[in-house]
Amino acid sequence: MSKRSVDAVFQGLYLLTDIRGMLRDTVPHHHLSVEQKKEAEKILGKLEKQVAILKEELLA
Amino acid sequence: MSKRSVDAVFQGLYLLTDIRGMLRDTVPHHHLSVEQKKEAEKILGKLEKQVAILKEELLA
Amino acid sequence: MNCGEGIDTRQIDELFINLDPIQAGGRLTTDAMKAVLAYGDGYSVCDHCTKPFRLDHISKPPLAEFHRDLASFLNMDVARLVPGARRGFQAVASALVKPGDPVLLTAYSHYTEFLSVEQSRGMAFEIPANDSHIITPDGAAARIEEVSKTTGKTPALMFIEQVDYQYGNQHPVSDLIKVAHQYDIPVLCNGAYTIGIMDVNGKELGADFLVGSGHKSMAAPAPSGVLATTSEWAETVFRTTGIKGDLTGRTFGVKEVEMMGCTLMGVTSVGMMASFPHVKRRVKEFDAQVQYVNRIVDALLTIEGTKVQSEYPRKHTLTRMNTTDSFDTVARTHKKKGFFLTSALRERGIAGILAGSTRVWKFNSYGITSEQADYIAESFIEIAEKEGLACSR
Amino acid sequence: MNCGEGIDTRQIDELFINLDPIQAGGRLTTDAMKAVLAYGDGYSVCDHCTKPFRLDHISKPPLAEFHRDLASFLNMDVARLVPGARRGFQAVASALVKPGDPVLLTAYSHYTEFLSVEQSRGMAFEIPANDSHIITPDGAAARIEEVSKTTGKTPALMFIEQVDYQYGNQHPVSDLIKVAHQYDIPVLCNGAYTIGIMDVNGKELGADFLVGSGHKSMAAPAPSGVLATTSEWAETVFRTTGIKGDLTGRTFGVKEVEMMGCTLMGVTSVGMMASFPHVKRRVKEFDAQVQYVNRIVDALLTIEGTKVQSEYPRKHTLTRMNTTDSFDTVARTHKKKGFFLTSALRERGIAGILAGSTRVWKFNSYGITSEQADYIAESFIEIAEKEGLACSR
Repeated sequence: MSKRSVDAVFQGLYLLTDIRGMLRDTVPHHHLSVEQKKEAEKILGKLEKQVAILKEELLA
Repeated sequence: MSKRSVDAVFQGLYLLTDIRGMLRDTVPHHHLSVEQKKEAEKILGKLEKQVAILKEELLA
Repeated sequence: MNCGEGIDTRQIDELFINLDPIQAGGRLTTDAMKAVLAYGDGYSVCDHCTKPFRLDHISKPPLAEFHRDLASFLNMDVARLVPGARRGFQAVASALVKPGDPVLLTAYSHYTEFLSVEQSRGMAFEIPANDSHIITPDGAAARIEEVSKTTGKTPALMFIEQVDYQYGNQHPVSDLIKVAHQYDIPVLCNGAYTIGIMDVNGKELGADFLVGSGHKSMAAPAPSGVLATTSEWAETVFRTTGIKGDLTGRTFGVKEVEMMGCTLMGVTSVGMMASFPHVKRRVKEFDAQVQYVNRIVDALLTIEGTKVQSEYPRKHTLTRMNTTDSFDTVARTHKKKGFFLTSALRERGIAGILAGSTRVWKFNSYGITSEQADYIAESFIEIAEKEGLACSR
Repeated sequence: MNCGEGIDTRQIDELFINLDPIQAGGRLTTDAMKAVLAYGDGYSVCDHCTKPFRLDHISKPPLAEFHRDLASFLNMDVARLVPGARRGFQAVASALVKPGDPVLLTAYSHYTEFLSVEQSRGMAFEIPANDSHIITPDGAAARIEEVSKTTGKTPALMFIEQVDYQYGNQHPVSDLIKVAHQYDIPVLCNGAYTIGIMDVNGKELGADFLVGSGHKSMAAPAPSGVLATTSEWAETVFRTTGIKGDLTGRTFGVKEVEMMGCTLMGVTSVGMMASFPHVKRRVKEFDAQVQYVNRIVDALLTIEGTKVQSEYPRKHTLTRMNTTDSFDTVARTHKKKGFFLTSALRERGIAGILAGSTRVWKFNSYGITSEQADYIAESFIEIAEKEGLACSR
């Protein structure tokens, strides 16, 4: 089994949920503060890593 | 408001859910068929696009 | 974008400030969202269910601990999860009210409280409100006396709302309970608009039963809720089954009759539980929320002809306005008619007020930030001024 | 990986073939997963609720249509969503059973059916099973005669399981209902293990009430379910409220007493609805599922000493095995004791059988593929052979 890909799917879902939470916090204009932007950058960076793991695990 | 980023978050969540469904269908070994691999590749490609949109929208 | 055939993706809370009267306190925390996606499957919390096979005994996920924490959070002895506050009312009424029994409710009791009485075949009697839309101890005492006399029975149960759904007013629960207890009437305090939003202390209130709503005020999916009680009443409302299979001799362990056994076996209980640490923190920050709603109401009151029908200054975020003499005068000639107001709000990213309302309408600003409060306040004034209404700011 | 403080992410269905007896049919479809994440918030389906303000009238998301489709899918006249099958039993018992009324159940009735009788203060009488663990029309007739004589009353209601939770056996529902109707006894058919998995035709069965479970067999989150009935009985079990606020004169519109008004106002109803198109298709493919379970049972039966306690060949995927004379003989000396079997299965990526079971245990293979069926069958034999049990393949 590929526990690594399962973990990556959940991590990915959770990271996107964090972005979703950020969008909710900033309705209606979604103006992110400098800090929020930093946070979003970090989250999206991590998300890219999970996508890379999934490619590695599933497409190999 | 950034409807585009909201859509991207949901699209991203849905695409990861499709991958999750694929992992569920193939327990316990997650051996994907050629077709499933193709499908997974398509999904992960779309997912990368959504992540790119989010970067564009949120980090600009 | 669909999530299933013909089901549009819901994005209200991602795109708008949502002032919906019943939705504001039930919006999920991000932790709850994560829990919901991990525990969506039916019976998802039952993986590690062992003897005695009951939801509140499951330790992984930590439901047993959550049940204990909930009771202590409410300062009550015992708590159970229920599929919505209404199912808590139903359980208590079913256990306490016999056919023909008089039951006291208030002029602002929710329809589900009435339904629970109707289902138990009790007789409903309302305690009136005073002119300020508050249920008073004197009113309660007078009604108890009257109902006891006319029916020849002491009421079997009294329902009171800590904050009611019509005005969002706070009622003197502790004093109301004292009155009821003088007549030995047990009291169910309906905390659907308070538990999970404000600090609620059951023992301090003197409540025999406290009922809260997960989806209304505890940032949880529907249907969910909590019924908490004292050790004394737990024996009645959480009594375990005594029925037996007459041929097989089967008995059914520690399952509780009024709970119908286990209640929330998946996404609902885990959603509530994931939000709970946040809920415990947010009840301490309710004062800020009250400031924000007052800022919005104050802005609305600068619009000539506008009245607030809820108690003022506001003590709760659920608020009832009357704009018959302000926004409704615009509606009479506006090409969008009564829809101009909610449509103008929507253009500004504000949703949740019943579409078409310009006379009496409610909003609930729970969960907003200080900036959002200012933005909402400013938006109302902007709309009013644009439509030529006089504003006194 | 946590989803909320102290709540571990659940990955059973991503990592294992899950044979859990109660979970197999409640596993979400991917559409339901998407719906669950879009509609997680409390009261999420109420955005467009307008007059007459009832869940089954909401057209966006298409709950009104879903209610109609559900009734037609079951070939019944009216259907309502309920928070679990148990709440369907409760509604029917509450509407039909008066204190002291005799009620018929079967030797395999679920505990929640008993609880519904207990809550209505009825008296429970079981219809016995025959030696093949089937409830028979003759047995039912004899019991009706006997109970009517001893209690002096015709039973107010009869519960029957289409497929029971103990053996997963199919009972002759249509014939049982014919018997009950000869005595004018209304019948509730419990389809918790059939509705959403097998084709169920209420009118063909002659059922007065059909109850299904969303989280057990309709790929839906918990708690969810369906109660369907005929036009005749709808007037009783879905009667609308008649209670009135005696001072305010308030009435409560079309809210249904036994439903406690609206039932599933969010993630649960939308989850059910998102899975529904898939459910409609999958009931047509049940034969394949029956083939797969028989393949697994056949493999198990090649292990010397193994018995199947359910009817055989299997007609349903829920199956009860007895391995006291096979796997349990290993357990007696194995260093992992009774846990060797479930542990060996787990190592092979198979989960869901009660940990430590080696005597009588149940599994439910619903939802697997042909390849997975072979893999499970092979795994059991492999484990048996590894532990030195004789296999006749």
